[in-house]
This record gives sequence, structure tokens and C-alpha cells, in this order.
Amino acid sequence: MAKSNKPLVWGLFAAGGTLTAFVTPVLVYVTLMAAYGDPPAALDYENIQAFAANWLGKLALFVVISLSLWFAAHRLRTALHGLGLRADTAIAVAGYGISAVGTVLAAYYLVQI
Amino acid sequence: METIKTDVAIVGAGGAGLRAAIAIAEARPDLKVALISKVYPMRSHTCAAEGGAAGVIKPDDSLELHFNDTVGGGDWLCDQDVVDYFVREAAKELTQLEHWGCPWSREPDGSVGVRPFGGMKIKRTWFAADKSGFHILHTLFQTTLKYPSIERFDEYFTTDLLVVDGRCQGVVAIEMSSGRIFQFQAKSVIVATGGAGRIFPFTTNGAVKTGDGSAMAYRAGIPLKDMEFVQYHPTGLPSTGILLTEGCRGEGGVLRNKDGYRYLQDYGMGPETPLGKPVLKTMELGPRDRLSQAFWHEQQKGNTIPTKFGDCVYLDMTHLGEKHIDERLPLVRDLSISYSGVDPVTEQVPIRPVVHYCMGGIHTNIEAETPMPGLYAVGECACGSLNGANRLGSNSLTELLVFGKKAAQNAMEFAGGGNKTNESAVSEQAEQAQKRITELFDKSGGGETISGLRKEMMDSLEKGAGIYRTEQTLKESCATISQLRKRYAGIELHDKSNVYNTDLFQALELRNMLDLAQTVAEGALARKESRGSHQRLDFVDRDDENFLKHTLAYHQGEETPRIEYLDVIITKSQPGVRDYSGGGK
Amino acid sequence: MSDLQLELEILRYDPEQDQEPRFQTYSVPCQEEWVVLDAINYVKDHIDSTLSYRWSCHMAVCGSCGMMIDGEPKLACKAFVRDYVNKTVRIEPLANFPIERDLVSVLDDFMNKLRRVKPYLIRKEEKPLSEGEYRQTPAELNKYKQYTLCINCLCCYAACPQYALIPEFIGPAALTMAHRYNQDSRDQGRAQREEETASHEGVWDCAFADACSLVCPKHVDPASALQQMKITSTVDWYLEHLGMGGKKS
Amino acid sequence: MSRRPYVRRISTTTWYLKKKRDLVHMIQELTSLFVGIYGILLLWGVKALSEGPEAYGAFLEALTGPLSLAFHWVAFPLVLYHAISWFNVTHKAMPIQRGEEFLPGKYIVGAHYVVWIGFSLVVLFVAGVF
Ligand SMILES: Cc1cc2nc3c(=O)[nH]c(=O)nc-3n(C[C@H](O)[C@H](O)[C@H](O)COP(=O)(O)OP(=O)(O)OC[C@H]3O[C@@H](n4cnc5c(N)ncnc54)[C@H](O)[C@@H]3O)c2cc1C
Ligand code: SF4
Ligand code: F3S
Ligand code: FES
Repeated sequence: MAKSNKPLVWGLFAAGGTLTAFVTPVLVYVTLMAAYGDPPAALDYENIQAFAANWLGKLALFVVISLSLWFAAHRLRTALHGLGLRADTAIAVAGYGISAVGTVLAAYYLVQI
Repeated sequence: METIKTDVAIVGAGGAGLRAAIAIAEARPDLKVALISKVYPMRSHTCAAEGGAAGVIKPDDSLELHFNDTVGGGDWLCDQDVVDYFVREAAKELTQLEHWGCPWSREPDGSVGVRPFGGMKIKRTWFAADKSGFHILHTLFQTTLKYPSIERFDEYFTTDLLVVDGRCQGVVAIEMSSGRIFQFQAKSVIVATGGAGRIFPFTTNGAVKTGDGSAMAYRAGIPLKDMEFVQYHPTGLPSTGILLTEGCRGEGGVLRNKDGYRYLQDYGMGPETPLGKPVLKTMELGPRDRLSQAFWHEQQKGNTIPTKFGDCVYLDMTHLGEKHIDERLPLVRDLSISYSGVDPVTEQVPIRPVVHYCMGGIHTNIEAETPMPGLYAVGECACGSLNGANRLGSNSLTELLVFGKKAAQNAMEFAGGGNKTNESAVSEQAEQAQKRITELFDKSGGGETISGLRKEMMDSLEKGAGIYRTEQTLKESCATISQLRKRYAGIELHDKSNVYNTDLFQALELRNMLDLAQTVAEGALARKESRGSHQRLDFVDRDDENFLKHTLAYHQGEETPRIEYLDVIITKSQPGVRDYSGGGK
Repeated sequence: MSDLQLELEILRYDPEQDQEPRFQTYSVPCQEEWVVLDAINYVKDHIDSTLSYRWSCHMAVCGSCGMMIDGEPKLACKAFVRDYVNKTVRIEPLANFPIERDLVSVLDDFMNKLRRVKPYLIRKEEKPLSEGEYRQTPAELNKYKQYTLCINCLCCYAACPQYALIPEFIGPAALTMAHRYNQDSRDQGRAQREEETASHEGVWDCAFADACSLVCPKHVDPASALQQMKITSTVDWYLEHLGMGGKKS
Repeated sequence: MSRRPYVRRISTTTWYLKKKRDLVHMIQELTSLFVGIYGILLLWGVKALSEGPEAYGAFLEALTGPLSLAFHWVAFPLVLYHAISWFNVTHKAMPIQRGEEFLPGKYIVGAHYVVWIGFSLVVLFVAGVF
């Protein structure tokens, strides 16, 4: 029996699950306020720009974005199987592909700031 | 009928059968082993053993002490050459099990821990919490998966031994899932089918323990030895007969009557020991037969507690503390809460004696050989006379291992001995066995029910051949069982399916149990003395003059068995007084 | 005599008679202390001797009597009738396994898988018996002890949605047994076991549904074993692929 | 011969509707969808940020759209649920043994909750929510 290559993505999935559990709820709350047209001060252009200009800030944003994507891609792969979709390879390629592209884009945009 | 050819057929995949299988696979990977069992190996009743397995390992212990405890515990009905061999091999086998991964409980330094047990003068019982048998069974079963030469036949119900030219050359078994009948042609056969506690109504034994192998051997002409010796365990849960291990008392639990009095001191097992400081071979750590008998006397005196499920006394562990109980007796706590609604950490648990172990069984010697060439027996179905008139707790798990290996060594040697299977004669016999099964299957019109006959048998044995016996009660049991054996002809199977027909298996088991029940009652009637677990109110003393002998019961067809006697092998310990008072003076 | 009445709706299937399973209802007078197994035994002994099912120990240790009771995989000998009074209890063989007959399911799949994960101690070098036991401290014992408690009742397979969807999945109990040996300080066989356990059909088919642990009557917590195996397998995978002594034990 | 094991088929598309436990599990799995979409939303924000104040302003403006509002309302409870269900089982994947005993799972879970709530409060404070 060949060993699975899932570990390649599973580490990202597990890390992503943990990280997003800590940060995503509060972030959604913050942008929810923005959605009501009442963004907190941190979302003002100057503040967020200053945050993202700092390399620590860049790193934080990069990690959150990238791991959110990997986490979701991997978990949805199982979920979609559970919903009866049997095109596992296609789903995997699409999901992981989006995550990879998202990761590269996130890095690219962040470097621009 | 389909034929399977093998070198060694092992019937029974409990602790004994599995140990034997591994021994053959290790030593002779070229020999084919057919491991046949009516249940998946891990369902075998070895899994229920809680307390542990005895073997001398600690520096304060010695082989001689283990020997003496065993022989005295067995009321000198043990064959001493067997005991001697057993105590020497015990620790080796338990260490072997450790090397196979058995999760024995440990001392802080990482060595194997031992606990005290009833009738043992020194702590020498290896244990894996209170699930020792469970862990032994699973370790053995899982280890067998290593060996390709062991072919398992799970859920094959063995019905007959195939005996041709005075030699055992195979067995007949029904594949339970399909009803197909198979003949296993083997060069040698090991029977390891476990005990027969199910002949009694109130027992710690699981549903599989119907003594099939013993009955098969018995009908094939091999005598059953010492069948009248049936052990009652003093601490069973009243509603179900579930056992609370002797480890409860080993860890410091005490027995109290309805007044809270530790009554064992009145029955030659005193003086009373301080609470929480059990002294070996005294009071609660006396042997099982004595403890169960003391219960009976308390009951006569009206000192027991009446419950819906019969009279009880209390097992008090409340002084042990939650941590200790959870570490050493987790299963006991779980069982008491689940099945009796009593938490031993805070309350005393009502208990009563319960049928537990058959000392008797297929007659074997120190080599695990039966009198029939090519046939070996080991485990609770066998009587190699290690246990005599009363088995000491924790000796039998070790017995499975020591003699499982021994039986294997001899069986493989015999298998390699160049005996040719007489195929046509074996097949012919197998055909006959098949015919008997089909006849039972097709029979109709009888008015008897399996459950009805079974209940009558159980009740009659309990009444006549219980903790205390008399000529009159025994005669009644003998008569009833003899009747029941005749009435068996009147049963009819309602289930006519070939697939997993438990009606059929229960019918076959009932027949086996009836045969064995008869040897118990007849053996007890003939033994006019009291010894170990066999206590007669009309012959209260041990009679070494006439009965320092093994009973051998021979099958006589429809008739009652023929009883013969055989001398006990005594090497170094002359019969003496069993003393359980005050630290084994 | 009887304290309560129980209606049992038992799945019946005799392949020689029935095209497909059907249900048969029995009314059983029960005692308060009874477990469902006692009620089923009552049916067998007094009402209908053709009913087939497995049982032996009646003390939740042999693992024979796992079945669906009211839709949940349980041990019949540890499910109390008092929890089901005044309603009809449906009794079916374990879900996710083929039905052999009545309440008896076909367990070959599990038995084969168990063998595949090599559930026995693997050593590079055996220690001679004469040198005594392997030392193992109580802490080292506790590290894997919980996982030794599995009685192979297969309730976890009946509950696991992934096993239902992917029959090739090695599944909770067998994988847990591999973990039990991996965690044993005496064992050196993890790399060998990973050939199976780290395959697709091994731990990677587990979606951490946790149902296995919820239904396990012995609190083995297979879900925890499987997640821990995923972590170690991931670490091992990276070590192997980064060329760092891939064959670690 | 006489054997004919009966295989019960399950629906591969609707099985999880049969049992509450399975449904809950499926919902847990699907929370990841919202975590993922939110990741893309963040990516979009970062892109806007990298393009200057105007683009960023447009991004904030877009957030107030009905689709965004609806997404946030659905996503918020689900990502909360993701967090809770994730933390509740962390001790299983990473048990901590100290001496002989394992640290009871509730401490590990509890510690995660404490860190989570603390972190969230800090973020809210820094963000100027209060
Ligand atoms: C509750 C309990 C607690 C105990 N505690 C201890 C203890 O602490 N220490 C101790 O030393 N001893 C203890 N004992 C005793 C000990 O456990 C048993 O004597 C021992 O396990 C018997 O093992 P065995 O291998 O002979 O038989 P079993 O384990 O009973 O196995 C019998 C095997 O034979 C097979 N079989 C039977 N009939 C047939 C057939 N017709 N066809 C095919 N296969 C068949 C069965 O399938 C099974 O595999 C205890 C016993 C009980 C009941
Ligand atoms: S893990 Fe639990 S549920 Fe699964 S087989 Fe083992 S004991 Fe049964
Ligand atoms: S239920 Fe199944 S999906 Fe995994 S956690 Fe248990 S094995
Ligand atoms: S009968 Fe043994 S587990 Fe239920």
C-alpha cells in the first residue's frame, strides 16, 4: 500500500484550522462593523497601511490569508466527498490550486505595500 | 462434505489454544496449524479473567512456596510432578507474554508488579489492572496474526473428534455462517475449549462455556477426571453472576455479614486482620472454597442480607479510596455501578458465591497428553491435575500458557512422527458425524425445548451439587440428569436455516452439557468425603485413606458413566492440614 | 414478577427465506435490572428460538454483542432496559456491515484490516527471555494503556460516517490498535505499520467526525489515536521526503 | 451455498440528514467554506490596500453592500462554531502527559478558550472598537 501524500497539505490544514479558530471570528466581527458602514479606527487607510507596511504585519496577514485557504481547501475536499461528489482529484486540484494562487497573490500584494 | 488437511488442529482459540498455536508456529513454521473456534478468538472467555496470573518472580518468593500453596490449596489432590513443572515454567511464560506486548501493571522502576491473591502466601500474581485475562487474550490473539502458518477458522463449531485406529486424526466442524460441515484431517489434535460453568444457573462463565471439547473427548472414550470439583467464587454480583475479582480482596476489600461483622474469623481463617492491611492466606485472602463455604454457614445462621436475587453478604472496599480503586480495580468499579448500581468507593457491594471454574476435565498428564495417541488437551477443558480439589486464583491463566506450550510441543512432535492419516476411514467417520447432525436438524414432532431442558439441568445441579452436597440431593440430581439425557431425544429444532443457526448450536451444546453434568453429579455422589470444593454434609472429613484419588468418569452411552479411580502423584508433599489462620503458621 | 414491559422490534433476515430484512416485534416482560441482552435472551428462550445473535460474557468485555439499539451502536449487555421503557426499541445488526442473519453481521472486513496494521510488538532485536522483562515505567504504560482497552465490538465502525462512505477505510479500531503499539515504549515497528496506516485507506480517510469516540463503550477514544497518528505520519512524511533518515522507527 | 449477506445501501448524498450527529459533523465541515471565503475577502482587501487609498476606499464601500452584509451575518456564527468545535477536540490530537497522568482534556480546551478570548479582546481593543 502506497503511503498517502496527504501529509503535504495536512500540516497546512491543521495549522490553518487552529489559526483561523483563534483569529477569524474576531476579524469577521471587525469587518461586520465595516459592513454596517461603521469600520473601527484600525480599518482607516492610514492605520491599516501602517500595519501592513511593517514586515510583522505583512507576515501576519500573509499567514492568515494563506492558511485560511489551505484549511478550507482541504476540509472542503472531505466535505464534498461527504455530499456525494466523487470527483476527488478534480476537487483537490481546484481547491489546492486556488490556495496556491491565493498564497502567491497574497505575497505579491503584501510586498507591494 | 469438505475436507481440510492440516498438521495440527487446535480446537478452541482462548488463552490455551492461542498459546499452543503460537508455540507451533514459532518452532515449526513448516507445520500447518488449523485454529478452530466457535467464536472469534477475542470473544473467548479468557477475556473475562480479571485478577491476574501467578508466577514466581520477586526475590522474596520461591518456587517451593508456590508449589506448597498450590498443593495445599488443591487439598492434596494435585499431581505434584505437574505442579512442580508448572511453578518452574510459570514466570518464563509470563515474561514471554510481556515480550509479546502484554501491558502488565508496573512498579515505579519499570519492573512487573505483583499483587496478593487468595491462598497465596506471597504476592506473586502478575496483573494488568483488573483486566488481566482480557489483555492476555488480546496479546496472544494479536501475536498469532504474525504467523502465516496459523490458519484460523473463526466461528466453526466443532462437534466430534475423529478417532481411527485408536488415534485421533481430526475433527468435524460446522461452518456457522453457512452450515457447511467440514472434516479437518490432522496428524494431531489439541482440545482447548474451556470450562463448562454454564451447566450451573448462576455462573461467572460466558455463554460459550458449555464444555463442548470435554464432552467430545468423553464420548470418544477419554475419561473425564475429577469433574465433581466445581469452584464457587465467593464474590459474584447477585443479579448477573458477574465476577468481582479476588483482586478486590487482594487490594484490601473485606467481607461483612448483615451486622457488618467480618465473619470469616469464625471459620478458621481468623484472627481478624486490620482494615486495609490484608494478610496473605488469612481472612479474606483465604482460598475460594473456604470463603464460599463460610457464606453458606452464615446463610444458615440468618446472617446474610436477603435480596431479590438471593441472599448476599457485603464486599466492603470503601476504605480503599477512589484513587486506588480507579488505578487497580477500574473494571470492578465500572461493573458494580453498571450492573448493581453501587459505587464501591462509597458503598459496600452486595455479593454472593457464584460458580466459577471447573477443576475437572479431560484426563491429561504432565505432558498435556490424553490417554489417546494424537490427542492433547489444555486449559480449563483439561484436567492435568494442577489444581486438585480447588484451584488457587491466578493459577489457571498461567496454566493456559505453560501447558498450552507443552501441548504444542508434544502435538507437533507427534505430527512429525510419520503417522499416516487413514483418509478413507476418517472420512467415513466424518460422514457419520454429519449424518447425526442432519438427523438432529430434520427431526420433528418432539415436545421438549432446549431452554426448558437446560433450565431443569441447571436447577438440578445447583440444588444437588452446589457448595454443600449430600447423598440425597446428589441422588436426586443424578436421577434428574439421567432423565434429561433421555428427554433430549425429544427436542426439535424450530430453526431450519443453514445460516448461523444458533438453535442448532444450542442443541449441540445442551447435549454436551448434559453429559458433563452427569459426570459432575455421579462423581460427587461416589466421592464420600469432603475435600476442597467438594463438601459433603454427610461426609464432612477428608478421607485420604479411600479418596486421595482422582475420579475418572468413562462414557457409557445412554447409561450412567463408569467411575474409576486413579492414584494422585505425590512427590514431596504429604497430605497435611490446610491452615489459613493467622499468617500461615 | 416482571417490572416492566418492553416492545422489541428486531430486524430479521434469513437469507434462505427472505429477499431482504424485515422487522418482527416481540413483547418482553423485563426486570428493572435487565440489560437489552437479557430481553433478547428472553425472546430466544421463551418466544422465538429462531432468533440469531452473538453474545457471550454479559459483562461488556468480549465484544460480541455490539448492535444498533434505537439507532445507536451499543453493547446489548450494557444497554439497560430501564432507559427504553414505554417505547418500541428497534434492534438491528451493526450498521455499515453486511447482515449475515438476523442480528449477526459479517465481520471479515475488520478481521482482515486488523491483521494488515500489524497489531503486535515489533522489535529489531528480541531480548532473550532469560534477561527478564523489558522495563516500562507506569508513565510509559499509561501513554498507550487507554488504547489497549478496545474489545473489538465494532460499534465505532457502525458510527463512523467515513467508513460508511469509504468501505476501504481501515477504520477506527484497527488503526487505534496500530497506534497502541506505536506508542508502546517496547515497540520499534511504526515505520512498518505506516505502510498501511499512512496510506490513503489509513488515517487519511478519517475526517475526525469523532463519532467513534462518542459511541465507544470502553472509552478508548479512537478519534484521538487517529489524529495523533496523522500528526506523526505528517512528521514522518516530511522527514522521509526531506531525506532525513526516512526509516525512523 | 446458502450464505447471502445483505448489504444495506446508504445514500451517498443525503446520509447525514438521518442522524443529528452526522448533520452536526457535516455543518462543522462546511464552516470551512466560510473561513475560506473570508480568506479570499481578506486577500481582496490586501489587494485594494496595495493599490492605494482610493482602491481601499472602494473596498470598504463594497463591504457595505447587501451581499457582503449577508455573508457576514451567515459567516459570523459559523466561524464562531468552527472555533468552538475545533478547540473542543484539540486535546485529542495533542494530549499532554505530565508524569504518569494525562492532563485532563478540559484544561487543554480551557486554555485554548482563554487564549482565544484574550486575543480577541486585544484585537478589538487595538482595532479601536472600544
Ligand atoms: C470471570 C472469570 C474470571 C477469572 N479470573 C481469573 C484470574 O484472575 N486468574 C486466573 O488464573 N484465572 C481466572 N479465571 C479462569 C480462567 O480465565 C479460565 O480458566 C481460562 O481463561 C480458560 O481458558 P481456555 O483457553 O481454557 O478457554 P476459553 O478462553 O474459555 O476458550 C475456549 C475456546 O474454545 C472454543 N470452543 C469451545 N467450544 C467449541 C466448539 N464446540 N467448537 C469450536 N470451538 C469451541 C471457544 O470458541 C473458545 O475460543 C477466571 C474465569 C472467569 C470466568
Ligand atoms: S474502539 Fe471502542 S467502539 Fe471501537 S471496537 Fe474498540 S471498544 Fe468497540
Ligand atoms: S468516526 Fe470516523 S472519521 Fe475518524 S474520528 Fe472516528 S474514525
Ligand atoms: S456479551 Fe460480551 S460484550 Fe456483550
